[in-house]
Amino acid sequence: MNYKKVISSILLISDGSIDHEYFLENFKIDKNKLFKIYEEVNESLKENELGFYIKYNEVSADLVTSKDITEELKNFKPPSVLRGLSTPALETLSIVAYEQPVTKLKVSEIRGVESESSLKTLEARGLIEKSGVLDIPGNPILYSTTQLFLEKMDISSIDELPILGDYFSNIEEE
Amino acid sequence: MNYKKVISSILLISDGSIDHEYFLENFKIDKNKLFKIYEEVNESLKENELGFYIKYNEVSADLVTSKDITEELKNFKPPSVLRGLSTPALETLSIVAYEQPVTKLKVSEIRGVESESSLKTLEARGLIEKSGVLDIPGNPILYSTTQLFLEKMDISSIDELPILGDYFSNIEEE
Amino acid sequence: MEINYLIENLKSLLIKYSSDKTQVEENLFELFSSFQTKEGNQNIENFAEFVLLASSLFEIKARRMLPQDDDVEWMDEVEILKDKDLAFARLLQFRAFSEIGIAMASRIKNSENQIKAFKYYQTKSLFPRPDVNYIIERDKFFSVAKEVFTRYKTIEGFKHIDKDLPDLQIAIDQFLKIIDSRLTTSFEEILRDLNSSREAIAFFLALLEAVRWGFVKADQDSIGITIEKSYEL
Repeated sequence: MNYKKVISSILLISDGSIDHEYFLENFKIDKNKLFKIYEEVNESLKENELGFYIKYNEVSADLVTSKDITEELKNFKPPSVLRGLSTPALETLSIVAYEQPVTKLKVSEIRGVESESSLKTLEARGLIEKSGVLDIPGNPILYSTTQLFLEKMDISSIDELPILGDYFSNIEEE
Repeated sequence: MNYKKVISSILLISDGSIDHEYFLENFKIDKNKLFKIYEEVNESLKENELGFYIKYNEVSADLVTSKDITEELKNFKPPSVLRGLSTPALETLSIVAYEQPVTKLKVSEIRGVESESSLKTLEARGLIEKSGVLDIPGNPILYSTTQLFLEKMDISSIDELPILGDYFSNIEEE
Repeated sequence: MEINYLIENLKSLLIKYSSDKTQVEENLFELFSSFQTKEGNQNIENFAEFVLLASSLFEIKARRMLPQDDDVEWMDEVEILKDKDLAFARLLQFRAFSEIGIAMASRIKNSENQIKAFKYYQTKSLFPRPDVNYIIERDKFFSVAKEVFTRYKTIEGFKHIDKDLPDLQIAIDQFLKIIDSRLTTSFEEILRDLNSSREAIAFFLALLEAVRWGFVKADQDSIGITIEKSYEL
Protein backbone atom coordinates (compact mmCIF):
# COMPACT_ATOMS: atom_id res chain seq x y z
CA MET A 1 0.00 0.00 0.00
CA ASN A 2 1.08 3.52 -0.69
CA TYR A 3 1.02 4.84 2.85
CA LYS A 4 1.86 8.39 1.87
CA LYS A 5 -1.16 8.52 -0.40
CA VAL A 6 -3.63 6.88 1.94
CA ILE A 7 -2.51 8.68 5.09
CA SER A 8 -2.55 12.09 3.44
CA SER A 9 -6.06 11.56 2.12
CA ILE A 10 -7.38 10.23 5.41
CA LEU A 11 -6.03 13.36 7.07
CA LEU A 12 -7.83 15.41 4.41
CA ILE A 13 -11.28 13.94 4.94
CA SER A 14 -11.12 13.30 8.65
CA ASP A 15 -13.27 15.32 10.95
CA GLY A 16 -10.63 16.82 13.19
CA SER A 17 -7.19 15.43 14.00
CA ILE A 18 -6.38 11.73 13.89
CA ASP A 19 -4.58 9.89 16.66
CA HIS A 20 -1.33 8.26 15.54
CA GLU A 21 -2.65 5.16 17.22
CA TYR A 22 -5.24 4.81 14.47
CA PHE A 23 -2.60 4.56 11.74
CA LEU A 24 -0.26 2.40 13.80
CA GLU A 25 -2.98 -0.16 14.42
CA ASN A 26 -4.52 -0.19 10.98
CA PHE A 27 -1.33 -0.15 8.94
CA LYS A 28 0.84 -2.18 11.30
CA ILE A 29 3.64 0.35 11.11
CA ASP A 30 5.66 1.82 13.96
CA LYS A 31 5.74 5.41 15.13
CA ASN A 32 9.11 6.14 13.52
CA LYS A 33 7.85 5.04 10.17
CA LEU A 34 4.65 7.04 10.61
CA PHE A 35 6.50 10.23 11.53
CA LYS A 36 8.77 9.66 8.55
CA ILE A 37 5.72 9.53 6.30
CA TYR A 38 4.40 12.76 7.80
CA GLU A 39 7.74 14.38 7.16
CA GLU A 40 7.87 13.12 3.58
CA VAL A 41 4.41 14.55 2.92
CA ASN A 42 5.43 17.84 4.49
CA GLU A 43 8.59 18.07 2.42
CA SER A 44 6.61 17.50 -0.76
CA LEU A 45 4.07 20.12 0.20
CA LYS A 46 6.73 22.63 1.10
CA GLU A 47 8.89 22.08 -1.96
CA ASN A 48 5.88 22.54 -4.19
CA GLU A 49 4.71 25.62 -2.37
CA LEU A 50 1.33 24.33 -1.34
CA GLY A 51 -0.20 26.31 1.48
CA PHE A 52 -0.72 23.54 4.03
CA TYR A 53 1.10 20.83 5.95
CA ILE A 54 0.63 17.99 8.43
CA LYS A 55 0.78 19.39 11.90
CA TYR A 56 1.41 16.73 14.52
CA ASN A 57 2.33 16.39 18.16
CA GLU A 58 2.95 13.37 20.35
CA VAL A 59 -0.65 12.21 20.07
CA SER A 60 -2.30 13.19 16.82
CA ALA A 61 -1.98 14.76 13.37
CA ASP A 62 -4.06 16.94 11.06
CA LEU A 63 -3.74 18.88 7.82
CA VAL A 64 -3.67 22.62 8.52
CA THR A 65 -2.85 25.78 6.58
CA SER A 66 0.53 27.48 6.98
CA LYS A 67 0.74 30.47 9.25
CA ASP A 68 2.28 32.73 6.63
CA ILE A 69 -0.93 33.01 4.60
CA THR A 70 -3.32 33.76 7.44
CA GLU A 71 -4.15 37.18 6.03
CA GLU A 72 -5.14 35.81 2.63
CA LEU A 73 -7.41 33.21 4.19
CA LYS A 74 -9.30 35.50 6.49
CA ASN A 75 -12.55 35.15 4.54
CA PHE A 76 -12.48 31.45 5.26
CA LYS A 77 -11.51 31.61 8.86
CA PRO A 78 -14.18 30.08 11.07
CA PRO A 79 -15.43 32.28 13.89
CA SER A 80 -13.08 32.23 16.84
CA VAL A 81 -14.00 30.08 19.79
CA LEU A 82 -13.13 33.18 21.83
CA ARG A 83 -15.56 35.45 20.03
CA GLY A 84 -17.33 37.58 22.59
CA LEU A 85 -15.83 35.76 25.57
CA SER A 86 -15.48 38.24 28.40
CA THR A 87 -12.50 38.60 30.71
CA PRO A 88 -14.46 36.84 33.49
CA ALA A 89 -15.01 33.86 31.18
CA LEU A 90 -11.28 33.75 30.37
CA GLU A 91 -10.44 33.89 34.06
CA THR A 92 -12.79 31.00 34.65
CA LEU A 93 -11.23 29.07 31.78
CA SER A 94 -7.76 29.49 33.21
CA ILE A 95 -8.94 28.32 36.63
CA VAL A 96 -10.58 25.21 35.17
CA ALA A 97 -7.47 24.53 33.08
CA TYR A 98 -5.07 24.63 35.99
CA GLU A 99 -7.24 23.32 38.80
CA GLN A 100 -9.10 20.61 36.93
CA PRO A 101 -11.14 18.69 37.80
CA VAL A 102 -12.73 21.51 39.72
CA THR A 103 -16.17 22.31 41.13
CA LYS A 104 -18.21 25.43 40.50
CA LEU A 105 -17.79 26.34 44.16
CA LYS A 106 -14.02 26.23 43.98
CA VAL A 107 -14.00 28.37 40.84
CA SER A 108 -16.35 30.87 42.46
CA GLU A 109 -14.22 30.92 45.57
CA ILE A 110 -11.05 31.67 43.68
CA ARG A 111 -12.69 34.36 41.58
CA GLY A 112 -14.62 35.79 44.48
CA VAL A 113 -17.81 35.87 42.43
CA GLU A 114 -20.51 33.42 41.43
CA SER A 115 -19.23 31.70 38.32
CA GLU A 116 -22.12 29.66 37.03
CA SER A 117 -22.80 31.71 33.93
CA SER A 118 -19.13 31.78 32.93
CA LEU A 119 -18.95 28.00 33.30
CA LYS A 120 -22.09 27.61 31.20
CA THR A 121 -20.73 29.87 28.50
CA LEU A 122 -17.47 27.92 28.37
CA GLU A 123 -19.33 24.64 28.31
CA ALA A 124 -21.56 25.82 25.47
CA ARG A 125 -18.40 26.78 23.57
CA GLY A 126 -17.07 23.27 24.05
CA LEU A 127 -13.98 24.47 25.93
CA ILE A 128 -14.90 22.77 29.21
CA GLU A 129 -17.14 19.83 30.10
CA LYS A 130 -18.61 18.09 33.08
CA SER A 131 -16.17 15.34 33.92
CA GLY A 132 -17.67 13.72 36.98
CA VAL A 133 -18.84 14.46 40.48
CA LEU A 134 -16.97 14.96 43.71
CA ASP A 135 -17.42 12.17 46.22
CA ILE A 136 -18.74 14.34 49.03
CA PRO A 137 -22.30 15.02 50.19
CA GLY A 138 -24.22 16.84 47.49
CA ASN A 139 -21.97 15.39 44.81
CA PRO A 140 -20.92 18.67 43.21
CA ILE A 141 -20.16 18.48 39.50
CA LEU A 142 -16.54 18.54 38.43
CA TYR A 143 -15.44 20.48 35.36
CA SER A 144 -12.46 19.79 33.12
CA THR A 145 -11.16 21.17 29.86
CA THR A 146 -11.99 19.37 26.61
CA GLN A 147 -10.10 17.97 23.64
CA LEU A 148 -11.12 21.13 21.75
CA PHE A 149 -9.40 23.21 24.42
CA LEU A 150 -6.16 21.24 23.95
CA GLU A 151 -6.37 21.69 20.19
CA LYS A 152 -6.99 25.39 20.53
CA MET A 153 -4.11 25.73 22.98
CA ASP A 154 -1.98 23.75 20.57
CA ILE A 155 -0.93 21.17 23.15
CA SER A 156 -1.49 17.43 23.31
CA SER A 157 -2.27 17.08 27.01
CA ILE A 158 -2.90 19.32 29.98
CA ASP A 159 0.53 18.36 31.27
CA GLU A 160 1.88 20.62 28.54
CA LEU A 161 0.21 23.72 29.92
CA PRO A 162 2.87 26.26 30.78
CA ILE A 163 3.89 26.24 34.42
CA LEU A 164 2.00 28.96 36.26
CA GLY A 165 5.14 30.75 37.24
CA ASP A 166 6.17 31.22 33.63
CA TYR A 167 3.29 33.55 33.00
CA PHE A 168 4.31 36.12 35.53
CA SER A 169 7.52 35.64 37.36
CA ASN A 170 7.13 39.30 38.29
CA ILE A 171 4.41 38.89 40.88
CA GLU A 172 6.79 37.80 43.60
CA GLU A 173 8.89 40.86 43.18
CA GLU A 174 6.01 43.17 43.90
CA MET B 1 0.86 36.83 -3.84
CA ASN B 2 1.72 33.18 -4.20
CA TYR B 3 -1.50 32.05 -5.90
CA LYS B 4 -0.64 28.40 -5.81
CA LYS B 5 -0.18 28.52 -2.08
CA VAL B 6 -3.27 30.56 -1.33
CA ILE B 7 -5.64 28.83 -3.74
CA SER B 8 -4.58 25.35 -2.68
CA SER B 9 -5.15 26.16 0.96
CA ILE B 10 -8.50 27.85 0.35
CA LEU B 11 -9.60 24.68 -1.39
CA LEU B 12 -8.32 22.70 1.59
CA ILE B 13 -10.40 24.52 4.18
CA SER B 14 -13.52 25.31 2.19
CA ASP B 15 -16.81 23.70 3.10
CA GLY B 16 -17.76 22.40 -0.32
CA SER B 17 -16.51 23.48 -3.72
CA ILE B 18 -15.46 27.01 -4.53
CA ASP B 19 -16.75 28.84 -7.60
CA HIS B 20 -13.97 29.92 -9.96
CA GLU B 21 -15.67 33.29 -9.86
CA TYR B 22 -14.48 33.75 -6.30
CA PHE B 23 -10.81 33.45 -7.28
CA LEU B 24 -11.22 35.44 -10.48
CA GLU B 25 -12.80 38.35 -8.65
CA ASN B 26 -10.65 38.33 -5.58
CA PHE B 27 -7.30 37.70 -7.20
CA LYS B 28 -7.91 39.59 -10.47
CA ILE B 29 -6.70 36.73 -12.60
CA ASP B 30 -8.33 35.23 -15.67
CA LYS B 31 -9.75 31.78 -16.06
CA ASN B 32 -6.78 30.49 -18.10
CA LYS B 33 -4.40 31.50 -15.40
CA LEU B 34 -6.62 29.96 -12.72
CA PHE B 35 -6.88 26.63 -14.52
CA LYS B 36 -3.13 26.67 -15.02
CA ILE B 37 -2.71 27.05 -11.27
CA TYR B 38 -5.07 24.14 -10.63
CA GLU B 39 -3.02 22.04 -13.04
CA GLU B 40 0.24 23.03 -11.42
CA VAL B 41 -1.10 22.04 -8.00
CA ASN B 42 -2.37 18.76 -9.40
CA GLU B 43 0.96 17.96 -10.98
CA SER B 44 2.75 18.59 -7.71
CA LEU B 45 0.28 16.43 -5.83
CA LYS B 46 0.51 13.62 -8.33
CA GLU B 47 4.29 13.65 -8.65
CA ASN B 48 4.61 13.46 -4.90
CA GLU B 49 2.03 10.74 -4.56
CA LEU B 50 -0.35 12.56 -2.28
CA GLY B 51 -3.82 11.09 -2.13
CA PHE B 52 -5.89 14.03 -3.31
CA TYR B 53 -6.26 16.49 -6.19
CA ILE B 54 -8.21 19.52 -7.35
CA LYS B 55 -11.32 18.36 -9.13
CA TYR B 56 -12.85 21.11 -11.22
CA ASN B 57 -15.46 21.65 -13.88
CA GLU B 58 -16.59 24.78 -15.71
CA VAL B 59 -18.05 26.31 -12.57
CA SER B 60 -16.19 25.31 -9.44
CA ALA B 61 -13.31 23.41 -7.85
CA ASP B 62 -12.70 21.32 -4.74
CA LEU B 63 -9.88 19.32 -3.23
CA VAL B 64 -10.98 15.68 -3.28
CA THR B 65 -9.42 12.29 -2.62
CA SER B 66 -7.97 10.42 -5.61
CA LYS B 67 -10.15 7.79 -7.19
CA ASP B 68 -7.47 5.11 -7.13
CA ILE B 69 -7.47 4.89 -3.35
CA THR B 70 -11.23 4.78 -2.86
CA GLU B 71 -11.01 1.09 -2.02
CA GLU B 72 -8.37 1.60 0.65
CA LEU B 73 -10.33 4.44 2.15
CA LYS B 74 -13.38 2.27 2.40
CA ASN B 75 -11.42 -0.16 4.50
CA PHE B 76 -9.99 2.56 6.67
CA LYS B 77 -12.84 4.80 7.50
CA PRO B 78 -11.34 7.81 9.20
CA PRO B 79 -12.27 7.79 12.85
CA SER B 80 -14.18 10.70 14.22
CA VAL B 81 -12.72 12.65 17.05
CA LEU B 82 -16.12 13.40 18.49
CA ARG B 83 -17.24 9.86 19.00
CA GLY B 84 -20.11 10.89 21.17
CA LEU B 85 -21.89 14.13 20.67
CA SER B 86 -20.41 17.04 22.54
CA THR B 87 -22.63 19.36 24.56
CA PRO B 88 -22.49 22.05 21.85
CA ALA B 89 -23.55 19.48 19.26
CA LEU B 90 -26.35 18.20 21.49
CA GLU B 91 -27.54 21.74 22.11
CA THR B 92 -27.60 22.42 18.39
CA LEU B 93 -29.31 19.14 17.66
CA SER B 94 -32.02 19.82 20.21
CA ILE B 95 -32.70 23.25 18.74
CA VAL B 96 -32.96 21.85 15.22
CA ALA B 97 -35.22 19.08 16.49
CA TYR B 98 -37.63 21.40 18.25
CA GLU B 99 -37.51 24.41 15.96
CA GLN B 100 -37.20 22.75 12.57
CA PRO B 101 -36.97 23.86 9.88
CA VAL B 102 -34.54 26.40 11.28
CA THR B 103 -31.75 28.62 9.97
CA LYS B 104 -28.18 28.75 11.22
CA LEU B 105 -28.83 32.28 12.47
CA LYS B 106 -31.77 31.25 14.61
CA VAL B 107 -29.80 28.37 16.08
CA SER B 108 -26.91 30.70 16.88
CA GLU B 109 -29.34 33.17 18.41
CA ILE B 110 -30.91 30.62 20.70
CA ARG B 111 -27.58 29.17 21.76
CA GLY B 112 -25.99 32.56 22.04
CA VAL B 113 -22.93 31.43 20.09
CA GLU B 114 -21.97 30.94 16.47
CA SER B 115 -23.15 27.43 15.63
CA GLU B 116 -21.78 26.75 12.17
CA SER B 117 -19.33 24.06 13.14
CA SER B 118 -21.88 22.20 15.25
CA LEU B 119 -24.31 22.20 12.33
CA LYS B 120 -21.55 20.85 10.10
CA THR B 121 -20.74 18.12 12.58
CA LEU B 122 -24.37 17.07 12.83
CA GLU B 123 -24.81 17.21 9.08
CA ALA B 124 -21.69 15.13 8.53
CA ARG B 125 -23.07 12.55 10.95
CA GLY B 126 -26.33 12.46 9.03
CA LEU B 127 -28.43 13.67 11.97
CA ILE B 128 -29.60 16.85 10.28
CA GLU B 129 -29.88 17.92 6.66
CA LYS B 130 -30.51 20.97 4.55
CA SER B 131 -34.23 20.98 3.92
CA GLY B 132 -34.78 24.14 1.93
CA VAL B 133 -34.22 27.86 2.01
CA LEU B 134 -36.11 30.63 3.72
CA ASP B 135 -37.91 32.96 1.36
CA ILE B 136 -36.29 36.16 2.56
CA PRO B 137 -33.37 38.15 1.13
CA GLY B 138 -30.20 36.07 1.25
CA ASN B 139 -32.19 32.84 1.20
CA PRO B 140 -30.71 31.35 4.35
CA ILE B 141 -30.56 27.56 4.41
CA LEU B 142 -33.05 25.70 6.58
CA TYR B 143 -32.02 22.66 8.56
CA SER B 144 -34.19 19.77 9.69
CA THR B 145 -33.54 16.47 11.42
CA THR B 146 -33.20 13.29 9.36
CA GLN B 147 -34.61 9.81 9.41
CA LEU B 148 -31.39 8.70 11.11
CA PHE B 149 -32.12 11.08 13.95
CA LEU B 150 -35.55 9.52 14.44
CA GLU B 151 -33.94 6.09 14.45
CA LYS B 152 -31.35 7.12 16.99
CA MET B 153 -34.04 8.61 19.19
CA ASP B 154 -36.17 5.54 18.65
CA ILE B 155 -39.23 7.51 17.62
CA SER B 156 -41.17 7.42 14.37
CA SER B 157 -41.86 11.11 13.88
CA ILE B 158 -40.76 14.37 15.40
CA ASP B 159 -44.25 14.79 16.83
CA GLU B 160 -43.23 12.15 19.33
CA LEU B 161 -40.59 14.37 20.89
CA PRO B 162 -41.69 15.13 24.43
CA ILE B 163 -43.18 18.55 24.89
CA LEU B 164 -40.77 20.76 26.71
CA GLY B 165 -43.60 22.42 28.56
CA ASP B 166 -43.23 25.98 29.65
CA TYR B 167 -39.75 26.31 28.33
CA PHE B 168 -40.72 25.74 24.80
CA SER B 169 -44.22 27.19 24.55
CA ASN B 170 -43.13 30.54 25.89
CA ILE B 171 -40.62 31.03 23.18
CA GLU B 172 -43.19 31.13 20.46
CA GLU B 173 -45.05 33.85 22.26
CA GLU B 174 -42.02 36.06 22.32
CA MET C 1 -22.18 65.95 29.18
CA GLU C 2 -23.87 62.97 30.76
CA ILE C 3 -20.95 60.78 29.93
CA ASN C 4 -18.55 63.21 31.54
CA TYR C 5 -20.59 63.12 34.68
CA LEU C 6 -20.51 59.36 34.69
CA ILE C 7 -16.79 59.27 34.14
CA GLU C 8 -16.34 61.70 37.02
CA ASN C 9 -18.33 59.38 39.20
CA LEU C 10 -16.39 56.35 38.13
CA LYS C 11 -13.19 58.19 38.82
CA SER C 12 -14.24 58.87 42.36
CA LEU C 13 -15.08 55.24 42.75
CA LEU C 14 -11.64 54.34 41.56
CA ILE C 15 -9.44 56.87 43.21
CA LYS C 16 -11.19 58.38 46.18
CA TYR C 17 -11.40 55.06 47.82
CA SER C 18 -12.46 55.20 51.37
CA SER C 19 -12.85 52.37 53.81
CA ASP C 20 -16.02 54.17 54.76
CA LYS C 21 -18.58 52.15 52.90
CA THR C 22 -21.03 55.00 52.69
CA GLN C 23 -18.71 56.89 50.37
CA VAL C 24 -18.85 54.11 47.81
CA GLU C 25 -22.55 53.73 48.33
CA GLU C 26 -23.14 57.41 47.79
CA ASN C 27 -21.19 57.34 44.60
CA LEU C 28 -23.17 54.42 43.31
CA PHE C 29 -26.41 56.03 44.39
CA GLU C 30 -25.54 59.17 42.48
CA LEU C 31 -24.56 57.14 39.48
CA PHE C 32 -27.86 55.32 39.42
CA SER C 33 -29.86 58.46 40.17
CA SER C 34 -28.38 60.04 37.12
CA PHE C 35 -29.86 57.26 35.02
CA GLN C 36 -33.26 57.73 36.53
CA THR C 37 -33.36 61.41 35.72
CA LYS C 38 -32.75 60.49 32.12
CA GLU C 39 -36.22 59.07 31.84
CA GLY C 40 -37.13 57.93 28.38
CA ASN C 41 -33.60 58.30 27.18
CA GLN C 42 -33.13 56.74 23.80
CA ASN C 43 -29.61 55.81 24.67
CA ILE C 44 -30.81 53.50 27.36
CA GLU C 45 -28.68 50.71 25.89
CA ASN C 46 -25.53 52.73 26.29
CA PHE C 47 -26.48 53.47 29.82
CA ALA C 48 -27.26 49.87 30.53
CA GLU C 49 -23.81 49.04 29.29
CA PHE C 50 -22.44 51.73 31.49
CA VAL C 51 -24.22 50.42 34.55
CA LEU C 52 -22.76 47.05 33.77
CA LEU C 53 -19.27 48.46 33.53
CA ALA C 54 -19.81 50.56 36.62
CA SER C 55 -20.83 47.51 38.55
CA SER C 56 -17.79 45.63 37.26
CA LEU C 57 -15.62 48.47 38.43
CA PHE C 58 -17.38 48.43 41.73
CA GLU C 59 -16.77 44.72 41.94
CA ILE C 60 -13.08 45.16 41.27
CA LYS C 61 -13.10 47.90 43.80
CA ALA C 62 -14.82 45.72 46.29
CA ARG C 63 -12.18 43.08 45.86
CA ARG C 64 -9.56 45.61 46.91
CA MET C 65 -7.57 44.86 43.81
CA LEU C 66 -6.23 48.34 43.51
CA PRO C 67 -3.17 49.46 45.36
CA GLN C 68 -4.10 52.14 47.85
CA ASP C 69 -2.07 54.95 49.30
CA ASP C 70 1.17 54.32 51.07
CA ASP C 71 -0.43 53.13 54.26
CA VAL C 72 -1.44 49.83 52.60
CA GLU C 73 -4.90 50.06 53.90
CA TRP C 74 -6.06 46.86 52.31
CA MET C 75 -3.75 44.83 54.50
CA ASP C 76 -5.73 45.93 57.51
CA GLU C 77 -8.85 44.80 55.87
CA VAL C 78 -7.49 41.44 54.96
CA GLU C 79 -6.67 41.10 58.64
CA ILE C 80 -10.34 41.25 59.40
CA LEU C 81 -10.85 38.03 57.55
CA LYS C 82 -10.51 34.92 59.65
CA ASP C 83 -7.69 33.47 57.70
CA LYS C 84 -5.43 36.21 56.48
CA ASP C 85 -3.02 33.98 54.68
CA LEU C 86 -5.73 32.18 52.85
CA ALA C 87 -7.30 35.43 51.77
CA PHE C 88 -3.97 36.71 50.55
CA ALA C 89 -3.26 33.50 48.70
CA ARG C 90 -6.62 33.77 47.01
CA LEU C 91 -5.97 37.32 46.05
CA LEU C 92 -2.73 36.31 44.41
CA GLN C 93 -4.41 33.30 42.89
CA PHE C 94 -7.12 35.47 41.41
CA ARG C 95 -4.64 37.94 39.98
CA ALA C 96 -2.73 35.05 38.52
CA PHE C 97 -5.68 33.44 36.82
CA SER C 98 -6.96 36.70 35.52
CA GLU C 99 -3.67 37.29 33.77
CA ILE C 100 -3.31 33.70 32.63
CA GLY C 101 -6.77 33.86 31.09
CA ILE C 102 -5.59 36.66 28.86
CA ALA C 103 -2.32 34.89 28.05
CA MET C 104 -4.26 31.76 27.13
CA ALA C 105 -6.59 33.75 24.93
CA SER C 106 -3.71 35.15 22.91
CA ARG C 107 -2.29 31.68 22.52
CA ILE C 108 -5.62 30.37 21.28
CA LYS C 109 -5.96 33.28 18.86
CA ASN C 110 -2.55 32.47 17.50
CA SER C 111 -3.30 28.79 16.99
CA GLU C 112 -6.55 29.68 15.23
CA ASN C 113 -4.45 31.24 12.49
CA GLN C 114 -3.90 27.73 11.25
CA ILE C 115 -7.10 26.53 9.69
CA LYS C 116 -7.91 22.85 9.50
CA ALA C 117 -8.93 20.92 6.44
CA PHE C 118 -12.67 20.58 6.28
CA LYS C 119 -13.55 17.82 3.83
CA TYR C 120 -15.53 15.51 6.04
CA TYR C 121 -18.54 15.80 3.76
CA GLN C 122 -16.59 13.86 1.16
CA THR C 123 -16.89 10.74 3.23
CA LYS C 124 -20.56 10.78 2.32
CA SER C 125 -19.73 9.65 -1.18
CA LEU C 126 -17.24 7.13 0.14
CA PHE C 127 -19.54 5.54 2.65
CA PRO C 128 -23.32 5.29 2.44
CA ARG C 129 -23.61 6.95 5.79
CA PRO C 130 -20.92 8.28 8.09
CA ASP C 131 -20.12 5.31 10.22
CA VAL C 132 -19.53 7.00 13.50
CA ASN C 133 -20.20 5.11 16.65
CA TYR C 134 -22.28 7.20 18.92
CA ILE C 135 -25.54 6.99 20.71
CA ILE C 136 -27.88 9.75 21.66
CA GLU C 137 -28.84 9.39 25.25
CA ARG C 138 -32.47 10.38 25.27
CA ASP C 139 -32.49 11.72 28.79
CA LYS C 140 -29.39 13.77 28.19
CA PHE C 141 -30.79 15.04 24.92
CA PHE C 142 -33.95 16.27 26.59
CA SER C 143 -32.22 17.78 29.56
CA VAL C 144 -29.88 19.67 27.22
CA ALA C 145 -32.88 20.82 25.18
CA LYS C 146 -34.65 21.99 28.29
CA GLU C 147 -31.58 23.82 29.49
CA VAL C 148 -30.90 25.56 26.23
CA PHE C 149 -34.46 26.78 25.84
CA THR C 150 -34.63 27.88 29.44
CA ARG C 151 -31.49 29.84 28.85
CA TYR C 152 -32.98 31.35 25.73
CA LYS C 153 -36.03 32.37 27.71
CA THR C 154 -33.88 34.16 30.21
CA ILE C 155 -31.32 35.28 27.70
CA GLU C 156 -31.78 38.91 28.73
CA GLY C 157 -30.25 37.88 32.02
CA PHE C 158 -26.87 37.06 30.65
CA LYS C 159 -26.74 38.77 27.32
CA HIS C 160 -23.77 40.73 28.56
CA ILE C 161 -21.64 37.63 28.29
CA ASP C 162 -21.62 37.87 24.54
CA LYS C 163 -22.23 41.55 24.31
CA ASP C 164 -19.86 43.29 22.04
CA LEU C 165 -18.10 45.31 24.67
CA PRO C 166 -15.04 47.30 23.72
CA ASP C 167 -12.12 44.95 23.28
CA LEU C 168 -10.29 45.35 26.54
CA GLN C 169 -7.14 43.67 25.30
CA ILE C 170 -6.82 46.14 22.43
CA ALA C 171 -7.50 49.04 24.76
CA ILE C 172 -4.84 47.78 27.18
CA ASP C 173 -2.31 47.42 24.37
CA GLN C 174 -3.05 50.92 23.10
CA PHE C 175 -3.05 52.33 26.56
CA LEU C 176 0.34 50.83 27.40
CA LYS C 177 1.70 52.06 24.08
CA ILE C 178 0.68 55.60 24.97
CA ILE C 179 2.22 55.28 28.42
CA ASP C 180 5.41 53.90 26.90
CA SER C 181 5.71 56.86 24.59
CA ARG C 182 4.72 59.58 27.06
CA LEU C 183 5.94 58.02 30.33
CA THR C 184 3.80 60.50 32.22
CA THR C 185 0.36 61.60 31.15
CA SER C 186 -3.09 62.09 32.54
CA PHE C 187 -6.34 60.34 31.99
CA GLU C 188 -7.85 63.57 30.75
CA GLU C 189 -5.11 63.88 28.16
CA ILE C 190 -5.80 60.38 26.91
CA LEU C 191 -9.54 61.08 26.77
CA ARG C 192 -8.92 64.07 24.54
CA ASP C 193 -7.61 61.83 21.77
CA LEU C 194 -10.59 59.48 21.86
CA ASN C 195 -13.63 59.63 19.65
CA SER C 196 -16.37 57.85 21.53
CA SER C 197 -17.65 57.11 24.98
CA ARG C 198 -17.10 53.42 24.28
CA GLU C 199 -13.42 54.04 23.77
CA ALA C 200 -13.34 56.11 26.94
CA ILE C 201 -14.86 53.25 28.87
CA ALA C 202 -12.41 50.79 27.35
CA PHE C 203 -9.48 53.03 28.24
CA PHE C 204 -10.78 53.51 31.73
CA LEU C 205 -10.93 49.76 32.17
CA ALA C 206 -7.49 49.51 30.60
CA LEU C 207 -6.23 51.99 33.17
CA LEU C 208 -7.68 49.86 35.95
CA GLU C 209 -6.08 46.74 34.56
CA ALA C 210 -2.74 48.46 34.10
CA VAL C 211 -2.81 49.73 37.67
CA ARG C 212 -3.81 46.32 38.86
CA TRP C 213 -0.92 44.68 37.07
CA GLY C 214 1.47 47.29 38.30
CA PHE C 215 2.37 48.58 34.85
CA VAL C 216 1.46 52.12 35.80
CA LYS C 217 0.85 54.23 38.85
CA ALA C 218 -2.16 56.49 39.00
CA ASP C 219 -2.75 59.41 41.33
CA GLN C 220 -5.63 61.77 41.54
CA ASP C 221 -5.29 65.40 42.45
CA SER C 222 -7.53 68.41 41.97
CA ILE C 223 -6.77 68.51 38.26
CA GLY C 224 -7.38 64.90 37.36
CA ILE C 225 -5.72 61.52 37.25
CA THR C 226 -1.98 61.53 36.66
CA ILE C 227 -0.65 58.35 35.16
CA GLU C 228 2.96 57.37 35.37
CA LYS C 229 4.82 54.42 33.95
CA SER C 230 5.92 52.03 36.64
CA TYR C 231 9.49 50.76 36.51
CA GLU C 232 9.18 48.25 39.28
CA LEU C 233 8.37 45.31 37.05
